[in-house]
Amino acid sequence: MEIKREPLTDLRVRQLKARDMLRGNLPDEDLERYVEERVLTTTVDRAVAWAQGNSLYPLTFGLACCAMEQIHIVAARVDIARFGFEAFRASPRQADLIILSGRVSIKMAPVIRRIWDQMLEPKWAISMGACCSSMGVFNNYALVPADKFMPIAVHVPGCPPRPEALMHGILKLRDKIQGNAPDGWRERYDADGTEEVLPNGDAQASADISIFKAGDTAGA
Amino acid sequence: MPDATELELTAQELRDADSESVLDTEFYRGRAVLVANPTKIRAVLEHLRGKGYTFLASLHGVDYYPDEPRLGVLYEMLDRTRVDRIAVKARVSTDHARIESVVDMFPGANFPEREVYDMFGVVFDGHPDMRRILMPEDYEGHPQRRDFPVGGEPVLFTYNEEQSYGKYV
Amino acid sequence: MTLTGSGDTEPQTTLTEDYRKREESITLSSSPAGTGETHELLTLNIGPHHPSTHGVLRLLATLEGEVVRDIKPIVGYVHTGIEKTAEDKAYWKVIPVVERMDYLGYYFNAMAFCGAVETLLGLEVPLRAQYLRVIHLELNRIASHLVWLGTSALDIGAISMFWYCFRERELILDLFEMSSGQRMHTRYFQVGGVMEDIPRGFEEKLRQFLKIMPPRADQYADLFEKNQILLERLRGTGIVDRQTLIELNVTGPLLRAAGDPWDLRKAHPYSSYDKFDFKIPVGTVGDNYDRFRVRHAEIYQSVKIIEQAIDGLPEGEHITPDRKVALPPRHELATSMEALIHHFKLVTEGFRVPPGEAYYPIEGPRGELGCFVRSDGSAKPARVHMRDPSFVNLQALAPMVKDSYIADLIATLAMLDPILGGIDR
Amino acid sequence: MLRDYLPALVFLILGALIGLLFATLNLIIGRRVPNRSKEEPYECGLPSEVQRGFRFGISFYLVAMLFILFDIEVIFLYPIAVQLRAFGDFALFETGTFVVLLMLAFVYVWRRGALAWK
Repeated sequence: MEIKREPLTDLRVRQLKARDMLRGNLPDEDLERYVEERVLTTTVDRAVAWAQGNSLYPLTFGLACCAMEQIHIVAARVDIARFGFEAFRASPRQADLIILSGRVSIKMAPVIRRIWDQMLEPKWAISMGACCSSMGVFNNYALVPADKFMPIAVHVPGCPPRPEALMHGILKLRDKIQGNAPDGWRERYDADGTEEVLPNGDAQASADISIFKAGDTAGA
Repeated sequence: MPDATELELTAQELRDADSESVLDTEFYRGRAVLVANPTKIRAVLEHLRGKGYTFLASLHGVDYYPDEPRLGVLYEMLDRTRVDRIAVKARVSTDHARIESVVDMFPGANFPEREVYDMFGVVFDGHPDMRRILMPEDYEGHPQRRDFPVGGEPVLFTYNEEQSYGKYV
Repeated sequence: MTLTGSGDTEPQTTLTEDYRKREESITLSSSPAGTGETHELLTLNIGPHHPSTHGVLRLLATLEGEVVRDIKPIVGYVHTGIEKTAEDKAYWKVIPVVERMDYLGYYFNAMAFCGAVETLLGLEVPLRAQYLRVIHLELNRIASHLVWLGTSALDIGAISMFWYCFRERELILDLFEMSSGQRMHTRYFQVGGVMEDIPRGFEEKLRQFLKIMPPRADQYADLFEKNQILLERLRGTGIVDRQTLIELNVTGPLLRAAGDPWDLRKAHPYSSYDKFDFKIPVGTVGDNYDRFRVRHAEIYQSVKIIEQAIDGLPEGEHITPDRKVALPPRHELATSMEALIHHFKLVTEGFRVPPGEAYYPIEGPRGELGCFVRSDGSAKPARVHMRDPSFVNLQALAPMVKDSYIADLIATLAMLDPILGGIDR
Repeated sequence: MLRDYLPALVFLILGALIGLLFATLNLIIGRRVPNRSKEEPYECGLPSEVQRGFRFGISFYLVAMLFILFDIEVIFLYPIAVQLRAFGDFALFETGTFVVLLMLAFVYVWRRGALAWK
């Protein structure tokens, strides 16, 4: 069911096309393509995205103090079951969301990378807490920020973040999955140019990271 | 806590048994410390155990960086009947960082000794499983030593962007 | 005859390949204990990511069928180099770093560190601050026992216990948030006392909590005692006699469950614990069921301590009046020049501690938590070491589970209540 | 006569069809991103150490056999339990002897200690 879908250019062109289509003076093959792009694709993609977004199966994965707050989102007050995410799966084969709750040490980094590889697509990762996103309070030899070795979808700030903050992070991930991602703070405050350029350029460092050399293991 | 005089008595007893087993005694803020000769550490601990200090509360390493001999191994002993605490300190230098293990006397010292080896590089002779416990198995260097860099990434501010860009602290 | 894993040698990514090479270094020297016939021994990884290891603990279990012959805990998967970072910070900046070690007993870490620095400074903490510290310590002990009770009952199968325990823990975290503004790692303890006095509504909210806690604890008991499967799983498993536990330097509820009433709050009272009367729950047999009963009874005792502390809360300073150590109150800055100088000195460089060493042990929820601080006269500690009870108690896991089933291993590990943040520091 | 078996047939075909559909749908539509670690068995996040030539202890086999034995017994009871009133009290005695016989077997196995894990 390979669906050919050329990118729609800008808004104005789409509006004019829609008006022609409504007035019926869109040429045949244009009409054909127009309908094909509109009707068929959006429903399949949106339906799949809607299903995935609303039924994330998180992995029972806790590292350190943030795991305590992660447990709290399952408890009674900030109940994750309201959004349908309460089925915590223990095995990476059945989970599609890994919440890195805690500090990632250089001994744990390859383990997390392996669990991430063993999770089945589509899969997302939330890096919860300051230690995971940016080595937080412990900027030292023993820690690795998570996005050095894993593609992270949502960073939840806080040390540890409140359960409601993690809940907000998961809901923001749901919006991201369903296509209408809320724009980040850079777009909202048009602060482009402040992107942190990593020393080795690409944000997703490859899986083979040289984490075991002494002394300069900083930043892995 | 044993007060200063009792500390001196204990030190004197140890010296009678073996002249150079106790090098020095320190008494500061109610804490009695016996500075023992690293080669005689087992005899000192055995003697203290005889006196009633049967519980080895803690065993940890300290790096006295500027003054030699640099690496210190501290044993916090506890006498549970009289609720007394006394500490024994053994100082070893970095190039000859070896000391006898006390795991057969205090089985609870197994993990702490491995941690002191892992963090400071003090090898405990006679330890059943002398391997690193906290760092990855093949990690070179002993992180807790004072000359080991704290590591971590330099926080990139606009003012130090150029000089600290890509370098590691 | 033990089979260590070599697995097939088809090409791997460089990461797993060198990881595999490194894993080779774990040699299993233990010979199978008394198996008689040549049974196959399976080396199984109950590894860092496992639902019932209460954190990233890796157990290398040598199994013979369902029976555990030997177990080797491998730790270090959440090692954060906290003691190294603490050497790089001013004294009052070390508190938030040290609090994150044992992340269920954060008030205890802060108390141990502040106690050690106060003995080094020879500082006397005002009585009101001591009482406030006791209140928060005991609340934190209840919260830590609730997490233990909730998650370990979850491991053994009594899933509903989890929701009951975390309902009360939310109330306790509300109290922490009220007094210090943050649920966890509150940094409420300062060297010399507590950060701020408790707000107005704190007292009657605390009394409200103290009124509902004992009946709620009875509910946990009903959930546990009437569940025959749970009792069957806990009674008679993981027994270790008192003498082995003392030789392994085990302290805390594990030792008290084996019948030894050793509790530092009674044996070596600190921070005005001698002014409260409370009992020390002690077990008899020393099996998993006793460990549950000891910790469960400690919840009631903690409630009793808090009641006496809040009733007898004395008036007075909430922190030491010595301006060299404690920040002057804000309103004083506008008027007095010395306050401004002290404030500036404390905020920029922090206070200096005369050179010396101190070891300050306190009774944490898992055992004796002692903080060793060495100062070299500067404003940064030269060495901070935390003697963590879980790190030493973990060594007692091997004798507890030798020749028992895997199911008992899971129950014993749950009742051991290891906190990997404290173990790996 | 064949006609009144038609609903059972349709039910069978539909069941098989739907089952097959669910089983294969995932393979057809699912996005496949193979990587080396994904093929390896999941072993708590570590490179797997599964030894090829490992033989399980005999006790596992024994427990499996006993389970099958007593499980089949329960399966036989289902149809009777559903239509007990229709079969009348003859079926009651029949199942009674059936259960008692198996109870004897159970007691024998229990006394021989096969249930206690060695």
